[in-house]
Amino acid sequence: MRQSIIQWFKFGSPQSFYPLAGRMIPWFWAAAIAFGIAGLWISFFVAPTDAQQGEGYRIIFVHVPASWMSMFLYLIMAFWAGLGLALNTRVSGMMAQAIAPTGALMALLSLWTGALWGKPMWGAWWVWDARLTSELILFFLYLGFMALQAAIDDPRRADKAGAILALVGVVNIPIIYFSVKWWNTLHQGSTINMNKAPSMAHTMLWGMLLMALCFWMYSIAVALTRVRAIILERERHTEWVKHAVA
Amino acid sequence: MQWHSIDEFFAMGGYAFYVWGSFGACALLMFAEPFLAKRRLSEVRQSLIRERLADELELQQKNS
Amino acid sequence: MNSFLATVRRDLLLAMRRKSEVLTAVFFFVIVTSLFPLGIGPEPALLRKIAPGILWVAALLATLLGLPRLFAADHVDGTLEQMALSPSPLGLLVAGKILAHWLLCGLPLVLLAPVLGVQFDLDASALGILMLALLLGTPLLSLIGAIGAALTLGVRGGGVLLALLVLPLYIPALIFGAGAVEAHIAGLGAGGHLSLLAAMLALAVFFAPWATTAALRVALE
Amino acid sequence: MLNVSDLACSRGERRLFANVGFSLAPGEWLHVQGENGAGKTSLMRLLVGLSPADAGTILWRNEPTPSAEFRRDMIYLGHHAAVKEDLTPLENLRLAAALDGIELDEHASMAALIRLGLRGREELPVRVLSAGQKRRVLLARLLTRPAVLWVLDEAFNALDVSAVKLLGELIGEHLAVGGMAVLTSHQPLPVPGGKALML
Repeated sequence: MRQSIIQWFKFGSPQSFYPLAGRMIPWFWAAAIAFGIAGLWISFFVAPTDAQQGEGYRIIFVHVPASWMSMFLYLIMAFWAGLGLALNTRVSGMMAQAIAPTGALMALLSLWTGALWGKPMWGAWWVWDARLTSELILFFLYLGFMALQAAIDDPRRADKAGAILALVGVVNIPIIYFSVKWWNTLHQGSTINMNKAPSMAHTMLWGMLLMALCFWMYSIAVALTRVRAIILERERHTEWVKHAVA
Repeated sequence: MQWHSIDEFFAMGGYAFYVWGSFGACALLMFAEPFLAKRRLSEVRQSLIRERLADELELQQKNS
Repeated sequence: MNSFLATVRRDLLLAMRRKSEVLTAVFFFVIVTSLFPLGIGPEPALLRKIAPGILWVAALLATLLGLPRLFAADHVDGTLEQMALSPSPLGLLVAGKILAHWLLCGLPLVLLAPVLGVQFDLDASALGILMLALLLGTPLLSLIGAIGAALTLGVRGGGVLLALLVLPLYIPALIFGAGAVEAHIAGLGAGGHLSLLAAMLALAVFFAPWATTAALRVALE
Repeated sequence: MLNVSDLACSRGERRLFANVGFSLAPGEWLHVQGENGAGKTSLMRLLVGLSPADAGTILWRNEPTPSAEFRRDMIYLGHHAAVKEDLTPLENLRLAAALDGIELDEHASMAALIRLGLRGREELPVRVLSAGQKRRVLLARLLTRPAVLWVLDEAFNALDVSAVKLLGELIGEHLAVGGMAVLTSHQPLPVPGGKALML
């Protein structure tokens, strides 16, 4: 038991995590590209034309994975942040910091593709739909996290402050989602309901899953690349970094 | 396969702007982001290598 | 508990010595809400429709205006440090400061709301619901805002950052607060909205002082 | 009573000090010396529990700090004035005690202010007082807050000759009844005895 904890902390140290991340990155890239090619093939050549939405529905193959990832990544970011706060491991805060920009990018892509999908289907770039609105708020939460970390000079303090904010956000995200949903149904502004879409064909589901896996692998690869940079930036005055870069 | 020609594929049944706008934005940003992350990493590395060089030069000058 | 009341008393006493700072938020609330009819037009039906939203957004921004000062003065002169080292639990002192902030920045808005609501042609029962919603909602704004204020303490560009951090978290309060009055006007009954506001307030009363305390300890490191 | 061992601290990437250790028994005091930037204030902040140490342990009555007992037994006066400019010295003293959960009557607070030479200034707002007088308002807390361990960071700064002598006497009296003190300063202190720690 004791041994395994020590082992765990070993990988929790930047010194051993840096080369480990370096070895893992190419594998995640390979997986991302493989899943991406398969997913794109299904998206464009296997999945049939939708009876109602024509070819326009194909946006779903990037829109849904981006939305999923934006939410997953927030949870993972908060998990690392909370771990850092609880156990005071150095890598945790760096991971949270490395994930945030990718999460924000996914939220942005989700909003962008959502707008491009909404225009031909609903006739508007933006509707105050519950999902769209909470995605927008999620995007703001990411920006807030990044801005707070950037504004604090001492990295250890920045990690802790960011962790508290991320955890407060985790508590708030469900509250925000349900409040926005209720607000939206009360207003009855948009008559379009995404749930009414025709039951999804198997091929579509496969396409979406493969694309989601591609986005997963991509996110991990990018976050690991960024965490390597962050490790070097923060630990640049330690002995091991000088040897690692040689 | 539902496409009969390349043109038809790119036309996307009249939704070309929306479909390619979405996929294009994803491709662009998901190409740019790793590129930026990579550059950040190599910038730190460069500066670390420069620092090492400076250390070595300082040492040489001291010895000579 | 004594130290909690002592903190409230201390902050109120300090505010009384500097009345202008307290009045700024209240004036802001009054002026912003009065500007809207001038910008939109005097049509009573339209004003009734937008009243809850405008009063709530103005209340939200007025609360935000006072937030940067919540801990800043104590941080600069070192009294916050003394509080962190005090034998009394910091969470209790922080809760006292938040209550004082609400008494100074939130309660005046609740009391002024009916007067301003009349400008928007709201009837007596709608004004009552508005007051009740603000009474439940403004403490929530102070509690959530305190977390943001503690996180941005002593940070570059703290004021703008504070708005960026806190405003997204204010959305549920805004939705249910303004929604309560709207639902009442529409004849749907405000009970559901008000009880949800109360539930969120209960959650925040337990959670927010704890998170604020943790953030303050980080800021003092 | 106070046992400190292997304490290490860094600011950003710079290592300030490492392997700092000392212990204090009732009636003893420690003089922390060092150049500007050597980490005297950082050591004080570690000691009282404001910032976490990189390594090392601090034990108070054989318990790791910061415990509730330590908070009750310890008073820390740092660089900051830690007084409210808009309040009078009397209000400052009484509110600070109230926040600490201590009952402080009129008599005790007046006596403390008079001992520190603030006679006739009890009812003036602190902002009209001089820097040295503000410092004296803060120092009055040493008399109104019952604490065993005094941690005073540069407490002798901005004090005139008579105030330096007075503070020296206060510390002497505190030590005589079994108190302890940790002081920082560049110059020799008007307190006899004491251990020295060079950073």
